[in-house]
Amino acid sequence: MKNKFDIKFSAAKAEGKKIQLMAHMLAGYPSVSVNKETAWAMEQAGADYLELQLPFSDPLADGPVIMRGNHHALKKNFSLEKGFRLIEDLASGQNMPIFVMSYYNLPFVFGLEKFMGILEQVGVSGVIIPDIPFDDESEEYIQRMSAFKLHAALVISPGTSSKRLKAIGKKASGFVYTTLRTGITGAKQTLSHEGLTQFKKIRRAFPKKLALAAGFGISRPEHVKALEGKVDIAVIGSKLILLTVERGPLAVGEFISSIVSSIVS
Amino acid sequence: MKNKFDIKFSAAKAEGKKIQLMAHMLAGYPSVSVNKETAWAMEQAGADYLELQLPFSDPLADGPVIMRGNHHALKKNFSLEKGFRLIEDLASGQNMPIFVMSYYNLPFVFGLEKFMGILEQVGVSGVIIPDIPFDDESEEYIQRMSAFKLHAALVISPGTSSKRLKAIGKKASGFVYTTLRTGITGAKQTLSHEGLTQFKKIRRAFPKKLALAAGFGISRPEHVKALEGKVDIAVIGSKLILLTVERGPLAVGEFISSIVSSIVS
Amino acid sequence: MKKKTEVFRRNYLKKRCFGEFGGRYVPELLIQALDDLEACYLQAKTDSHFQRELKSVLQSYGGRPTPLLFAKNLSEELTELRESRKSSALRKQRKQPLKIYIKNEGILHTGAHKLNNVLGQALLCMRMGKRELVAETGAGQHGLAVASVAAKFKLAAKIFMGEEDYFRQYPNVYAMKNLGAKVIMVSDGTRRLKDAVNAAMKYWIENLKTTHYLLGSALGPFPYPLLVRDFQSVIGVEAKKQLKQAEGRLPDLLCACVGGGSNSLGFFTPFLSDAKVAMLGIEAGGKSMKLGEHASRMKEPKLGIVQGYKSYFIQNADGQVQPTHSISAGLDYPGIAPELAYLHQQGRVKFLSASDKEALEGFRKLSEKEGISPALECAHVIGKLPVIIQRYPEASFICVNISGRGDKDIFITAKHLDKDAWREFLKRELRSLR
Amino acid sequence: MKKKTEVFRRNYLKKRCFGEFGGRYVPELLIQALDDLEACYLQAKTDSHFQRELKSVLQSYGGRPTPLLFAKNLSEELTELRESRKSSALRKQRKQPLKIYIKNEGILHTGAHKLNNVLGQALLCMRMGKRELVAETGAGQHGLAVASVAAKFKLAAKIFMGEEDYFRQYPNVYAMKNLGAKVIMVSDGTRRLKDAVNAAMKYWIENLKTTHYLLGSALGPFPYPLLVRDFQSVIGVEAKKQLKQAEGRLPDLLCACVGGGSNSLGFFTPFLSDAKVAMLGIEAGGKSMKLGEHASRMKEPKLGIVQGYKSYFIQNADGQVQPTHSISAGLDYPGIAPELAYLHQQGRVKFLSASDKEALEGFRKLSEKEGISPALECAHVIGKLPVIIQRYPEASFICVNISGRGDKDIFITAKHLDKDAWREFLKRELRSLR
Ligand SMILES: Cc1ncc(COP(=O)(O)O)c(C=O)c1O
Ligand SMILES: Cc1ncc(COP(=O)(O)O)c(C=O)c1O
Repeated sequence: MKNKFDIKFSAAKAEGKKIQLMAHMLAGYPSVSVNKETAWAMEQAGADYLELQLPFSDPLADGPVIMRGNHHALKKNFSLEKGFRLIEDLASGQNMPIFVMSYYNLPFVFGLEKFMGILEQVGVSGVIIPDIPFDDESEEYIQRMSAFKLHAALVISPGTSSKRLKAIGKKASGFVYTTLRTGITGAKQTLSHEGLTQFKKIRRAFPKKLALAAGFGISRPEHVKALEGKVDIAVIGSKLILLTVERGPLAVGEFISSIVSSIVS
Repeated sequence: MKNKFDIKFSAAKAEGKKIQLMAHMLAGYPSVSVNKETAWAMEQAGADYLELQLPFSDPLADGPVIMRGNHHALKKNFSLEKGFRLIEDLASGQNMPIFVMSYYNLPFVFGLEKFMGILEQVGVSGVIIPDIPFDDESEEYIQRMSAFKLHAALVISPGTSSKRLKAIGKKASGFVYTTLRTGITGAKQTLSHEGLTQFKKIRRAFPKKLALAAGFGISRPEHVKALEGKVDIAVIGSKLILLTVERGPLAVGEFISSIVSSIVS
Repeated sequence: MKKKTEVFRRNYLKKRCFGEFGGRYVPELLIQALDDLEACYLQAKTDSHFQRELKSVLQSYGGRPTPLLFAKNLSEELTELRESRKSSALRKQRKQPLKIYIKNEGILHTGAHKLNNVLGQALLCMRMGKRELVAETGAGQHGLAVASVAAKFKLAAKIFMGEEDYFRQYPNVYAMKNLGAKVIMVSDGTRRLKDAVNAAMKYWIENLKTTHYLLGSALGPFPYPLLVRDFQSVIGVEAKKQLKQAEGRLPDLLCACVGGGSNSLGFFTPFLSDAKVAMLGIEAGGKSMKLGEHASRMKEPKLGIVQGYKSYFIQNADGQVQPTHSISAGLDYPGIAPELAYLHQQGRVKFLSASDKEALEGFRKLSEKEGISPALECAHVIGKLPVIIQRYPEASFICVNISGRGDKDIFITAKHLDKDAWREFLKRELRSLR
Repeated sequence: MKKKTEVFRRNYLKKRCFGEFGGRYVPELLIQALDDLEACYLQAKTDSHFQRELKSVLQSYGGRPTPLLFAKNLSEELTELRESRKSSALRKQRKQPLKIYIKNEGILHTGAHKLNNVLGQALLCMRMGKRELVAETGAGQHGLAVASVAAKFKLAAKIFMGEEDYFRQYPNVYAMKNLGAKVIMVSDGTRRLKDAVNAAMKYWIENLKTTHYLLGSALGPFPYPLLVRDFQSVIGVEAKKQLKQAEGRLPDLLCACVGGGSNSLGFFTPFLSDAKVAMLGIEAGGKSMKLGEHASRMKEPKLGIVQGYKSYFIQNADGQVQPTHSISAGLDYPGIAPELAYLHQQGRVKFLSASDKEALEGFRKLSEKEGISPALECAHVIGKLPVIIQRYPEASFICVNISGRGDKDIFITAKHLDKDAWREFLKRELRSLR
């Protein structure tokens, strides 16, 4: 069985899609039922991939919006068990390839093998674990994931050195996620200049076929537009969480639609 | 002019009076007019001498009753000037020889010569300044006082060594005041055993003719009775202050009368 | 399948760990900064100029060396206690007098061992050409040290503090503000130290180029556990010399309280190779052993990876970090120094916990017996001594690290030990403010 | 007549005084006790065993030596200030950089220099075979030191404290109680330090055989001014050595705050014979120079004889001691060390006063510039430095004695510097006590 992400990504490329969208969602926030409605709205609006974050008590890379969402979900007794059930539901109920994002402690405590086994079984495409940085030894981690047919998406940032980028490019699987700022998650009015000028360096360091995703701070159609031709996938996070909580799943759909149409036009 | 104290003391001795009384009073407490009434009552009741204390902000040797009296008088703006006027009034308005008791700072700041000159002029018999301890050099002080025809009554205590007593005996003028306790002023239910057993030692150290007064803690006729034959003068302090303030000058008179009659009987 | 995981575990992060503990589990974007810090530290470590400068500020600013004191009265009381417990047969044997010494870090400027690490890291910060310090604080002792040193070295300082701590430790907030530091209240999560760490790290992530994150205990991602331990080791180095001088030999047992683990590691490290010296860490037992009512990570150690390092954490079955409780704000952190986890695994350092009640008792005991009021953190050790001497019947020469002085805890201890008078005092102060 | 009085003055108390100041103007019944103390002290002074023991407790219990620190930032700021005041002609000359050092007694156990004297006298107490200490305290720093040392040496301790001070310095009362001391509130007179001295002396008078009166400053009847000064001289002895080492020469100017006079005398004494070292004492200028609103005895010095010694006192024309005011409870005593009065008369030590406002400014300044929060007492000196450097244009190397740390003053400084937040904090604490 080929990974769903690979299939969809090559198809979109083949179609000549200028940029694809990965929509972020926080499990259990504000509730599982809203999660499901939101996923539906995202897909309808044209999102390509779903990044589903499992809440953790200490989400080190997350800004206020997502961090508070994490805490809220945990306070409402969101558990790993409920998380797995949600993933399963979403994996079967819609067609966007799913990346599960979480912090390392959750799979680590649950048991890495067991954890990844479950994800593989329900058809998840990969995992994003921001607190496993790239290291000589993380090769092992990437290999383990591929044994599970899961992509281990690595995260880089504008500060990552060319030397390191090269090494990462060699090992990376699925896509590499570059943050648009040296910072934490959070919607911003404008994208960081630092972030937008880095892609040449990154592309040069990476093998051509490796997919490149970018996120952190995307909150407007223009932001996505600015990334066109520079990266393959735009990841929208805090903005969607805010929309979900403040204005509901339909607003999320509308927002994604507006992006999709701006891309097409 | 002979010192009034000397005249009265030798007369009483000649009369065969077993023990004489020195009554203590605090100038300006509770008021000058009460002071005057009290002095009158004391004399009527048979007190022999008046110890008039001038209030000071920091009366080191005084227990709570007299200390608070000092502070009260000062709060009511009792001044040195008023003190001199009161001394003058008392010296002319009644016949008990007067000893002015105060702490050294008052004459020191006022000017020792000026201060003692005034006392001499109005006919005071002597001074008691408890914070001039006996010292090789206090000889000078005693001489100065005698130049003013003022007795400089020295104060000793049960702890004073025999050697020191001998030295003090040689220099003393008027009378020596022994405290009945190693402590501060204040009426007590019983006299200290330590105080009552010291007199032999003291008498032995002193020349025969030197008058001996004792005080600190005397609050009952029996106390005075117990001192009969041991000392020449019993000094009653805090008890009289308490009576004055709580029950008025007449009660002071009654109390002194009761002592006088207990002595006579 | 099991085996594969183990290989993975063993290999991942081959270096930068103590056995399986430690590591640097952080977002990629922190790696460069951690590398820079590590390189800077490793250089500084062998740079005699740096070491001289550090020694000089530890002395002239900090007040080092701190004294070692024979706790004569405490020793006598505990000797009697131990005697009274002996069976009558044993009691006839020679009486073995206990000797308890205290190493008094409470003498240090700002009142706790925290300063040792802060001075070291502040020098590193300047060596890296950075002019801003960011730090977390719980009780406020670390923050106070950071604020003070920042003032002295003309560095900007941002101190993150959980909302709970901000209000209950307001006197330290006030002191930090006076020193010119900016104190930022953190209202997320448990609103305690752990969340202050999260917030400080995030601020750092956003300002890597100009700021140094001055972590306050021997934890977090590498190289923090290493350098904090090293900077704190001055405690043990001094104590070792002083103890030898005092008794002509090394002690049988060292005891220290364990929050993050910096004072204990600093105290223990120079003795690690002395096999005959036993070591005991005391954790906060809080009100009970129920989850949420204590901060003892070693009672039932649960391995985890949180805030950048692998160690034992107080967490639920899902791996979610759980709230803790301790009467002392310096011991209620849910994680523990990876090196201590390792030393525990190796059996080199043992652990016990002392309850809030024992801590208060320890506070009173040292005050009354030796005229030294300890910080509530190390008061846990004193309060536990009656049990400790029973657990270590062979130990007759013991040294306790007093990590800080007790002044800072007045609002907590007075509440317990002198409630009515304290209430009246506060009322009077309030009236005087109107 | 004038001449006779002078002869009297000169002769009375030929010994036991500094020029005309000092003496022992006490009731006869104290003489024996003072003689005993004097004899004991003079013996101890030359007894190497005593001196060794004192040195040992100063180190192991007290934390001596205390550090000397170059106050670099403060020096720079004051150098600039001095430059900016120069006429433009002069400004062209070479810039003379100011070097300000601080001797930090705030590092000492219990937070102030008071401990030096307390340790010395406590040893004397035991040497005399006495087992009870009685002491007065104002701010509570002396009482805290006495309570601590009493605990350590297993002596009973009774601490007298004016009602005003008892309530405004309640945190120290609480600390003393914790240490096992008995704190007795004095509700007479001004209900302040002076009255606590009276009460303590009276308690002593009533219990001479068993108690030692541990006077807290270099005043009172002989031999107190002598022995307190001597015990405090360790400050100056250390500072002299440290200053020489730091700059290769002696400083131009020494500055210290003056309450009773013990920290200043302890600091100055070892430099007295160094004619080139100028010395400056800073008194509490309070709110204004109106009687009752300050505690400056040297502005218009009035000779008096109070509490057993002859010196300058704040008193009215009748010789009644008058109320004083200072923001710092340690500087509001109406008398001054007789030796300082003498040194002032000789022109060896000069005096200035700093207002409450200047003291608060000094508190902030040292906190912000050097990361050291001084006690409000010595904060007076820091706050006065801008004036001092103007008065001493030739002085380029200055050392300030920081007599204590500022923690103790939090209830006072917070009231002034952080009123609203402090009020909210107190309210919250009160609620938590219900
Ligand atoms: C006085 C004191 N002791 C101990 C600790 C605990 O920290 P650590 O275990 O890192 O020494 C703290 C932390 O704030 C502290 O302030
Ligand atoms: C910190 C501090 N400095 C100074 C003083 C003033 O006393 P002295 O002039 O005797 O040093 C005190 C008195 O309480 C004090 O606590």
